[in-house]
Amino acid sequence: MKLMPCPVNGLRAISEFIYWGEMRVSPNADTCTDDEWADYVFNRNGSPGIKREWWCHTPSNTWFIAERDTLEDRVLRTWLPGAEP
Amino acid sequence: MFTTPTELKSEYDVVIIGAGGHGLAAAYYLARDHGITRVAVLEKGYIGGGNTGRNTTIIRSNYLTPEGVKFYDASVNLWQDLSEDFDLNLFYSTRGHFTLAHTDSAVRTMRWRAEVNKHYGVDSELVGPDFIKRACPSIDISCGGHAPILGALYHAPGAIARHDAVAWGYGRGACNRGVEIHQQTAVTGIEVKAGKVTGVHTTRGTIATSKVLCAVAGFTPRVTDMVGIRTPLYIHPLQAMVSEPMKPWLDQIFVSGSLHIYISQSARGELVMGASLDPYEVHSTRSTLDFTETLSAHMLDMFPFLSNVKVNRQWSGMADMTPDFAPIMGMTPVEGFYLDAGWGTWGFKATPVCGKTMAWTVANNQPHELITGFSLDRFRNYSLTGEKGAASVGH
Amino acid sequence: MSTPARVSPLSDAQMNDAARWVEHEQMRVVAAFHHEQAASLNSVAIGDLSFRRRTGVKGPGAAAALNAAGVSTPTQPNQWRLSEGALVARLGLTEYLIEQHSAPDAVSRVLSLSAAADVYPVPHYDAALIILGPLAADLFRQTCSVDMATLDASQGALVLTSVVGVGATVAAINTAAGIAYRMWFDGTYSSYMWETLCEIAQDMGGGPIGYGSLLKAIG
Amino acid sequence: MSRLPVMPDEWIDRSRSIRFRFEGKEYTAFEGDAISSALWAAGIKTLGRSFKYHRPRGILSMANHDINVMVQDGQRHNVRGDVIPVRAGMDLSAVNTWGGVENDRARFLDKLSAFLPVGFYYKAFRSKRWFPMWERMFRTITGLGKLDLSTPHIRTAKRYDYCDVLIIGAGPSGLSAALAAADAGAHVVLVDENARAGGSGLYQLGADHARRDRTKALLQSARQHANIRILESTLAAAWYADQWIPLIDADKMVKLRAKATIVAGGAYEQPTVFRNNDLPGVMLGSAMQRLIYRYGVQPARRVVISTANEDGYRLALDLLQAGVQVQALADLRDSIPASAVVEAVRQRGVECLLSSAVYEAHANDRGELGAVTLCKVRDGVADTASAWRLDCDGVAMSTGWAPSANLLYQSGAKMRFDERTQQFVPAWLSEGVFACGRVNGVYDFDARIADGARAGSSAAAFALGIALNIPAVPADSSRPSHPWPVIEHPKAKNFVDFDEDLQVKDFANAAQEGYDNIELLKRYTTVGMGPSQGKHSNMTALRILARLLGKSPEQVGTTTARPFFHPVPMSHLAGRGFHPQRRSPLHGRHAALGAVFMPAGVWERPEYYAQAGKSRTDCIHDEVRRVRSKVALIDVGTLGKIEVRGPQAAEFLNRVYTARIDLLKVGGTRYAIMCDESGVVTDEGVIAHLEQNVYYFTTTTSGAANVYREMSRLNAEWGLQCGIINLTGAFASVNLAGPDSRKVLAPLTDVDLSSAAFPYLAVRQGKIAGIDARIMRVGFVGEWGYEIHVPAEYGATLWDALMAAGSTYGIGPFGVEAQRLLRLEKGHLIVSQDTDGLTNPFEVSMEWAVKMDKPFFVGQRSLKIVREMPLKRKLAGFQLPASHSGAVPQECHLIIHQGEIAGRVTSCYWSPNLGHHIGLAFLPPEMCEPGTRFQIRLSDGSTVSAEVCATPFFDPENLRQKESA
Repeated sequence: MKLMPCPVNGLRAISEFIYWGEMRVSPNADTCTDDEWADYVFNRNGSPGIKREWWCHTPSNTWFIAERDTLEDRVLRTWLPGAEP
Repeated sequence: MFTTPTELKSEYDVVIIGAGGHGLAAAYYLARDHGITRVAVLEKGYIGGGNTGRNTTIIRSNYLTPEGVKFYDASVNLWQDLSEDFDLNLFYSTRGHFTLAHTDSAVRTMRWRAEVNKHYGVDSELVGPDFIKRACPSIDISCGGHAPILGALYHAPGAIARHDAVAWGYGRGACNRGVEIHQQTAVTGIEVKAGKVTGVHTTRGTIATSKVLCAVAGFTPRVTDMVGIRTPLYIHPLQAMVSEPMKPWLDQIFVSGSLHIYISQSARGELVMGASLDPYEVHSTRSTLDFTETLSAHMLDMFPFLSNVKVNRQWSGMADMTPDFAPIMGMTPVEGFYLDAGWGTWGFKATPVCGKTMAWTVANNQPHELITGFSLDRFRNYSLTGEKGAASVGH
Repeated sequence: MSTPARVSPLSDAQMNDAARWVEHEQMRVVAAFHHEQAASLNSVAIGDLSFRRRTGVKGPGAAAALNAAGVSTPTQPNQWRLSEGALVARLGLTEYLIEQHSAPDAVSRVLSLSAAADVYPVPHYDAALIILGPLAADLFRQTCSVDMATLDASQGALVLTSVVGVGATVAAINTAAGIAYRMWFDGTYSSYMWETLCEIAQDMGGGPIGYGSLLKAIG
Repeated sequence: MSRLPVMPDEWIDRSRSIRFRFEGKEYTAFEGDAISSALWAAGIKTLGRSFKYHRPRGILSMANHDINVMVQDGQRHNVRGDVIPVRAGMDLSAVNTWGGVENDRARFLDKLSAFLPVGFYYKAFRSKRWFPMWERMFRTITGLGKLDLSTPHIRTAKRYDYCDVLIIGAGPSGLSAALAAADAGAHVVLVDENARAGGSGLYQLGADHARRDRTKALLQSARQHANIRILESTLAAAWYADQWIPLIDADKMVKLRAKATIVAGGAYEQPTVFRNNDLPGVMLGSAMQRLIYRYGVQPARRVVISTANEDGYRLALDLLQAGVQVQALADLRDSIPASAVVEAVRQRGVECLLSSAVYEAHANDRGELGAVTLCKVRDGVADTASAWRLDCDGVAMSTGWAPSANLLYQSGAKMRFDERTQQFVPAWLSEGVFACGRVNGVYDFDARIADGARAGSSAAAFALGIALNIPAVPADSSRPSHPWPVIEHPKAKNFVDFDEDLQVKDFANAAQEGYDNIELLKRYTTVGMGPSQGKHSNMTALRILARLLGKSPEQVGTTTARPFFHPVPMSHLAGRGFHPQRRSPLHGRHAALGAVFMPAGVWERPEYYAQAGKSRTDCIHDEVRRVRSKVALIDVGTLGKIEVRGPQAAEFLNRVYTARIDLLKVGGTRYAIMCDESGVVTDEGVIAHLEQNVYYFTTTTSGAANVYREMSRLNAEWGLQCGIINLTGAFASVNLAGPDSRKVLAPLTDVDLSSAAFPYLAVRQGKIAGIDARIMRVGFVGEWGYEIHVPAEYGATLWDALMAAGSTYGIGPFGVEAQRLLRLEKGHLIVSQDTDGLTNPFEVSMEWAVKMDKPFFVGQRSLKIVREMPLKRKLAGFQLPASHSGAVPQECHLIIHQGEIAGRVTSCYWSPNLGHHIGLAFLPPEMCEPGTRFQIRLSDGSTVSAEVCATPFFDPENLRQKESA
């Protein structure tokens, strides 16, 4: 089974984790247009590449960021929010 | 038989990206129904090598929304005659399709689907455990006591077909009408001038054209990026596996939302089995062991006697998913760029009607009435289609 | 009014096989099971320690608050140690589980922690097991993807993982009966967990043991 | 009988005879015999029938990777006869025959084969009218073994295992690799699919004992090495990401996590393609050697060898030593390098013909091999003028090999075609993956052992992260495979794929039809799609296609190799099958009270409590009446229970819920809903402000896990100063409801229950029956009541105390169904039943719960957009006339207006308190005025007329929750 390095719990089987999706920064809700907001809510960066994603180690409820190559399914590095190496 | 064209021409009326079932069907109907034959189908791999050749070939029209039901029903009707159209046996085999409900909320959803289906003349019914047991006496209705079957949506017209043959049939039909299929030809870029498509760059040279149809399933985002269109599409692998051949014992198609499994038996006697989407984004067709483990465990809950059956082969395809589980079809903000995408896990069954409606849309440069509900801009004005309803209520 | 009875989350699951009960900390504990095998201790035995009182705290200020209360905390994440007669387990970075070990008051002392800033109490009304015997690590090889044999009890090694599909905290400890594993998990999974683990243990020639034999074994 | 004298390393125990049955006849075997070896020893040669033409088939490989001999063994089907050991009392029959292997009635298909070319089924029976009939016929003859529907659910002890270096294949190179890795300090697992380790080193001998001795020495050291575990009869079925390999043995799957993997699986010998190369008696040279050295069985009496490499000559010596008469040795090559082996064969007087091959095999009256026609052959074309016939009962095919590279391909290896060895060899291997021996293109015996040592050291260095000096490998000049082992024949039946009965011409036809890409060719001809996955056919197919296209094998490329390497039983994959299930701390109490449980996600909840002699509906209505008239108790412990504490707890909740939590006073509660970013309602709950900066709230049962997880994620993003604690499993909770609820609770608690001290929608903390409790006065069911939360370990004690205290007031339990009805009478919706995946708060009249003036909450911005759009639908209450009789609307029945779908029913019950049916339905906004009549269509197509009415249906003023004046 695929392994995922949790920043706190170390290398674990991917079945212990939940994938949330790519980190997305919302536009300023007060100043953005409706279209810009809809684009943020619905549209995604669907092409392969190196992405920063939210993952959670469920037994410990640890949320962290994984930088992952979605073409090769290779995890490059992981870190806790706000603690980017 | 196929003809393999040698050279790319410098110009075509229409360029179709992707020689899977959808792309070839569109080419076929463009030529047959609209007389448009200066068409190039560009394929980076080989004919039907994508999700067309990887899906589990289930054909049904028992969807939830009016848009969905009408659309797929049109597709099922087209299917019936393809074998004779193509002079090629597609093994279109009507087997009857059960979507099992293991919870009362799932039963509600099945009733909802049945009622909508019937309203549009589609043959579906909510049936109880006794009916299921009569149709397939070998099934364990209690599913090992873990998830008792409370009922099912029974869709008599549910069918299976030989997936490769569908691509080949459309491909041959298109070739015979003058369409060119260029395999091992990858698109590297799309020329857009003043918001209009003007050409296509490929690994074998550049082509001038004013109309491009994108029918590449899991590769769609890579192509839409070429024309700068944003979509909600996200790509997750969908896996499947097949057993060694055995004497036929399973006549129907069974799907279980709660156990996340589906199964049918092919004409070769193999059990064709699948499960739900992989839980995270991957853009390759790798296989995982976890998939076969979970699927087998759930399969044995329903059919314990499969214990000694051996799994021969597993594979995977890339499903292009949308937030509302409905496709994205038709025009786009870029003039001359047409999209047939978002087919996720259910594109095969829609092959004929997609080809027909997309051909019509490309030929007339306006969306065919059957696909207006699937336009890309529904995600701009918050008017998603309700298949999502089924998904969530079903949980 | 008399102190109310505590009920082990495992009692439903143990009811039918229980031969004798004793009471510890206001909780009925199975002293001995029917068909209990002394031999279990030579393969893998499963005992219920849910009666031991537990509590927890988490938050950036948790460690400081515990230390201030005289409870010393493990230096490493995912590590346990004994302190003030309690087992103090550090779960991840800033969460702690405190379980009464020899002295019952350690837990009450933590319970009475004044709600300091960045300290959040985490009640632990969960299930607690001990798995011991030469095949204990082997039981986990059928139930968990983490190799428990690599946990060093003398270092207070501990993992938060998934056992038969349920989130669990597993700690390696040394006992008179050799290396053993403590396991804590959400009590609402108790029946499923108990039945599943016992079935596997029995296939391996072991099974559940009552508190009687457990006490003898681990001292 | 054709048993040989005892062989030094034979697998059989001649002191132990076994009796078994095959096709109705009884036979004797020795312990350790494979089914095929036992039958062959008994002189039985027709052991199976082919998949498509039902041709008689005998032994092909004896190596587990052909399906000539597949038998039914009771409930086990498709059992590989060439490797599965005979057990006493087995009652076997060949699969895929009509009326037995000898007189298979389907053998007529062989005669029809001319009319059944490849892909014939695509061309045949395409008429819509005839297909179903034809298909029925097809479905009766298709498939192999027969599934026994009475097979029990077999649960296997699936397990995890770990090692530094996994080595697949315990032949000479694998053994040498294992020793090198183990000596370097690595923990090694060495697996071999054969019953015994040693591989070709113990049967491909050319009567050369040095080989055997060398191999046995390696094996001996490996068995004694503390760092090496040898697993025989164990198959590495696939390679998955991060060195994850399923090891399959007879009764379980071991999921092995390795740090490095060495593939040392050797190579499969490939059939020579000539007419009737599938007759029983024609087999691979290595199969003959396995029969001799493993089972002490003489493969035939008079053998013709078709060869193109030194292995054929080695085989000749092995045969001669086994007393077999070698009639002739036909070598495709026109010159052969001098070698000791060749010399030895010549000296034994064996006729060695160059530029020659078996042109055709002839069947005897039993349909088995009786003779061959030999020809001079140039580049696959026979000079029939030179043809001469030779009687024989055995033909050995030794013209080449294909590497066992499946797992290498799965691991992402890039392969290149090597001209000298005429096979694909690794050009690039993934990190931590290594190959040695034949699969690596090394054939010379000594070189294989050296190559193993190289791979072993390299793998150990990688796995342990240490530096080691890597031994060199001597050059190997052997040429094991012939580029064109294919002999054309006008009458065909020269088989390329034995699984699928594919002949040379089938490939020509396919290519001619335009299926001229290796993947298309595979799909159209189905080459390699059979159970042996092309191990004996893919390479030849590739050579044929390359010829047809005038390309090199390299240019044509191979097809993708997917798991599994060898078929794996579903029971092995499934293991025990874990199904986690949660139960409330009160489960035992419910069971004792006769609860009928229903699944609710991972939970089991009491649907209702059965009473002797009463229908389900009557029981539910009794429970409803008890709540309305007396007092009753329900377990609501499955609700999510979460606590948020800290200075910014209110701010946090303000952001995740749509309500103004910051305005909620200590001691108060508030109903609140939660939306996702698109403004869709995702969850609901009651939020209680327990103390300064301490909030405790409930979520839906199904939403609990997700809500907690998403809240944790949001705060990981926001970094607000508060802690989120999931108490779902830690607390038990019940709802005590009914007019007498206060009387029941009063004597048990120190909390002042007067409505002045404890008003509606307030929360209090205090003791009940000595238990610390959180008590909320909420009214989901519309009665005076208390929702009580206590530590899980006190749940049962609390339940008992309340039931005891309530006995004088006629208290009883009520279940989920009664609660659903009661809340409907109050018009309360249930998220995910009365809402769906697209429902926004305005569609369910929740404007009051959505504070758009807040600075921010999840979904707010989208709701600002949605609010400006016209509503598409609204949830409204409806009722049927009290006079209504007959069929009743059910949830999700449709509302039909002017022939179109106008909406749907989301809830509908008969209310015992109101005496008529009530429900909720989605309707077009213009149809939501009370009094509007509409039509509901039932499943049978009939329609029922209903009328929109205001909610709550029952006690609209909520008087029952207030102190009666």
